[in-house]
Amino acid sequence: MSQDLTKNTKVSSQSSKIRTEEMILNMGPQHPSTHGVLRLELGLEGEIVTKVIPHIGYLHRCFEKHCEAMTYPQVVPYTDRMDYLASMGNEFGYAVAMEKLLGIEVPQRVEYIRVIMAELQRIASHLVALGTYGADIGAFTPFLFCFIDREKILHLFEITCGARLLYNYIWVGGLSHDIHPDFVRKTREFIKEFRPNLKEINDLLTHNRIFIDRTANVGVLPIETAINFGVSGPNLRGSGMKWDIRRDDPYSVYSKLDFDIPVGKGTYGTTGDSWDRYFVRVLEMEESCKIIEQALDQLPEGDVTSAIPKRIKPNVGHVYGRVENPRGELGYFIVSDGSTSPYRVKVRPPSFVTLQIMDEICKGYMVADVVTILGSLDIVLGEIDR
Amino acid sequence: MREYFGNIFTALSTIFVGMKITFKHMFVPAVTIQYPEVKPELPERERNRLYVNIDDCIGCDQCSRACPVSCISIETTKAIPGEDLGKTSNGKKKALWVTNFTIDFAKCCYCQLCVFPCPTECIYMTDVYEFAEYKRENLLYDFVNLTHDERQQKRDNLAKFNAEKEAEKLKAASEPKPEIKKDQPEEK
Amino acid sequence: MKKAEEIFQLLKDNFPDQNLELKTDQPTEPVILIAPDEIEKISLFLYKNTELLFDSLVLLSGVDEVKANLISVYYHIESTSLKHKIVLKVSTDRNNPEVVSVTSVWKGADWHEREAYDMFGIKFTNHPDLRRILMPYDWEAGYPLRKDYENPEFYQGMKVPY
Amino acid sequence: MMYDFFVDLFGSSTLAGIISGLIQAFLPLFTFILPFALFAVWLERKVSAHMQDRLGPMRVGWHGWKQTIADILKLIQKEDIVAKDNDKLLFNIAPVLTFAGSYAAFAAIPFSGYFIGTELDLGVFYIVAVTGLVVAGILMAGWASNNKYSLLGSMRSVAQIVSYEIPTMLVLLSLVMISGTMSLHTLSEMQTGYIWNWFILGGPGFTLSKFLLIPLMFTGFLIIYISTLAEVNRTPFDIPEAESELVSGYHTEYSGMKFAMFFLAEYANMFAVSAIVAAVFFGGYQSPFGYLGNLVGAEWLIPVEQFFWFTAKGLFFVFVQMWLRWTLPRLRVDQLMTTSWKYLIPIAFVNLILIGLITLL
Repeated sequence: MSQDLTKNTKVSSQSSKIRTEEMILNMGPQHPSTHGVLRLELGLEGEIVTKVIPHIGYLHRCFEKHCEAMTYPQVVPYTDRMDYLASMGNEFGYAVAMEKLLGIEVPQRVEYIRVIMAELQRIASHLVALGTYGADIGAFTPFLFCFIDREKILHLFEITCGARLLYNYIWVGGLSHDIHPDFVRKTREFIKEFRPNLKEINDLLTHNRIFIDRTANVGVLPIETAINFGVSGPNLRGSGMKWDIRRDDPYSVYSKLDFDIPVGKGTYGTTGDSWDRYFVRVLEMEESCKIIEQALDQLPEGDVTSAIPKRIKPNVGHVYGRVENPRGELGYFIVSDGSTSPYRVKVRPPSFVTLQIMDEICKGYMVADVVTILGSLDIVLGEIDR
Repeated sequence: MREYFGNIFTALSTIFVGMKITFKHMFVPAVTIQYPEVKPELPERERNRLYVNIDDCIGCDQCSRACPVSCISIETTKAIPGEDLGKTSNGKKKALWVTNFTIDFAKCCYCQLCVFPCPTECIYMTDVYEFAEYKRENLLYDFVNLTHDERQQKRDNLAKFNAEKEAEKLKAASEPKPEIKKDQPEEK
Repeated sequence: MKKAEEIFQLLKDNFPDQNLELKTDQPTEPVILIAPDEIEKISLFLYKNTELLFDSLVLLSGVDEVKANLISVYYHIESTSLKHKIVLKVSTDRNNPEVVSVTSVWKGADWHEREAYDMFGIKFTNHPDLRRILMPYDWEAGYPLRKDYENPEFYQGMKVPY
Repeated sequence: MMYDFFVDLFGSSTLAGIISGLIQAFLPLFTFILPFALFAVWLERKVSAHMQDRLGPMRVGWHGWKQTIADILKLIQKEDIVAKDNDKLLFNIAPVLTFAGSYAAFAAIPFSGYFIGTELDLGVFYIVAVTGLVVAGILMAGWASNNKYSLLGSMRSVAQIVSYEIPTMLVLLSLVMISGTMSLHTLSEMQTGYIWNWFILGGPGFTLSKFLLIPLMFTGFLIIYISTLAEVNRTPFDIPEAESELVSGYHTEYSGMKFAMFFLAEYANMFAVSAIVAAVFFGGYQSPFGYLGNLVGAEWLIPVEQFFWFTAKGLFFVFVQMWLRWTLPRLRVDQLMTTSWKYLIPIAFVNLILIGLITLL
């Protein structure tokens, strides 16, 4: 590390009399707005950022190594712990990949319940993204308003599978429990309550002039850069790209459901700025509500555990299964050697890919903007470090 | 010029809208509860501390094998012939003394994977969530209702029985061959 | 939208002297095997060719094939405009794994390659900043995702298996 | 009075002078500023809690009113951590200086017609000048901490306070032009009587100029309120201690009682600036509708009522400060400068000129 410091400590030639040095500011691993244990090494000229070097790995829990010692069903609780704000999505991705590898058809009811859960999880995850983004920028109240609504979703999960954060609910070939008898009614009630609450958050934060000033035209991510870096999910859509795995590579029953893919339009600034990325999430929550309502209407009857294999022992081969997680494309690359435990599990964590662009889009902005940009990317360190 | 006053207007009006919302919320009843006095209502499927009904346990070790974090450790001792262990509540015959059944809740990840394979439904999750401890050792729960001496006695019984059998086998080994084959499956 | 066979044929036509191989016996994904030195060239072609336009590297994963004494790298690439995808595979010697970096084609490969280096010790030549990424920078006990990896007793004076 | 008593007691006028001076200096601290700061911290917590559908502190005393007392007791007991590379002298002086700045401002604040620390002819000027001391304290704290976050925070703070003093001064100047005095006591006395005599409603008298002044006075009030918000580092201008960027800015390295001094200074300052706003625009300690004391013929009631009205007005503005804090995000440092130099200062200046023209009428 010390090499980097000396290499980049350059004397600027702007004014010949005053000798200025680049200041290295170490942001994190303990910092209120790095969204976990991320360390950013910032080079500063005054308050202007000249470089950002992210250092990750503080939360490394050897997920991939662990998987090699687990049987296939035992991996599911471990996937929960990657993106801990979207555990349902993680399990869904693993189930999709494994079912592709095993060639299992799962019952329709299972697929619908999975979609409902994944979309509820998407709302919950985006609520945290919105709330923490507000808190990053200094508005603390929307954070708690968001958490009130998230709490209701967590309650829905709790009545279904008994856990609030780490569910172990979506299994390979099925679900651990059928939904609770009250689930459908409570979900409908939640969506009815949620829509006005979302409008309130919009009034309080999204369209607030100070918020717009802080986020519009900050951290503009051009669409070509985003694709070249492999950025996905709301961050890519914020740049104006209509790309959604749910639509472009449909899995489960998403092809039967009708929903829009919101994209950033540069309402208050340039397309692909922080505000666009933020607002795509707001719009996505509304789309998720629409999906949940349709899925609840179409929910078929049936057994949810019938297709769960007694013993999972796939053939030799490898598979890449992916889903649209709240943070983007979550993929599992599973290599099987024909035994009961995976030979290799490699995860494509959306945040891991997204965090790479920090240096690209932070240059020339201020320290406060680094926080804004990092917040708008909505990373979860649990899945970056795995 | 128009933009200048437009900025002032939007700034003030959006601030005013925001203030209206927060003011309204001052009169909304709180959603939080005073926790230790008021407890949250837990749904029926709540997944918290595991409980093992040891009377029903047949010592099949399935939960231990399903556990992804290896927090369940089971030691079983075969019952010697003549001992009657009774039946479980769903009619399975017990053939093993469970001499050790500990769950380390410091390791447990509350995934419920151990609950499903249990043939007698004797391991299940309860809604007890207040069991923090100052020492990790205290989180090691022992579910066996036998005393230390009783466990040792079971082990000794088996060892004695095995020794007797071994002696018998040795005696048999000195005799003609076919009888050994007969003994082997029992030994498993 | 092109099928794997078509993509393979296109590659074959443009790189006649290359030792390319299409494997479709895998249950779900067809794989094109490429030599480790040529991956950058072929990637650039896949990226630039107007019929292919593979503009996005989805995933780069190392796999330790200990039985064959090989270390392989899988590239899952995708075209966001033409919506087709393909898997490339590169196998290299396990004792001295070296692969040409594709960061000049897809910038997103940067951290993926660092991770593969961190976990398998694959040296990506031409990589701008090949350091460890998830493990500590001064981790000296080898590459953890290799099948024969063993934890060290001590790291910086701290006992590792606690 | 106190002086005479001590002269009798000690027989020495010097010693008596020192002791009575000390007592007079510390009396407001223990009778008003400390209790107020404790109350304000509690209020802040409760206001924020209720705005966020929470309960806030509920355990210590009724609705947790003793919570801040417990907190201060805790802070006093805490270890005073001084890092190895801190500039020890500056590090220790900084909190004292910051607190002194906000504390000294209370000397000239007219709590009632009868109770006022020192009746300065330059009251307005004095308060603005003495709160400038806070800047020095903050800069010292940031520099002496030898911490990059603290340094950034304190530099931001200095830039902010210096730029926002200008609109504050311009608005106060316009008031001085109307009233012809800089004494807060005289200013308050001028607004005596009823609500329509307040300067926010054009000041005393019923002339054409009064009605012309009303919109200008509202503008002036908004400007001074916004800029005082910035001067006391409250949201949306809390960038010196922006907790999401700079952890907590200039007081990151402080702990224990020194941190408590910064903390108290912040809340004392909140009241000080609210008091100025109340004194110059909202009739100071004057009741909006006559005095009960006059009505029942109890003269002694009037100072009490005046004190009540003044604190109530001050507290109301403190409440609005909190309300804003829990509603708004914070600005960036360049936007902060834009707000001051491009919006507040030109408008305040035009306002000043217009008020000057009207007073010529």
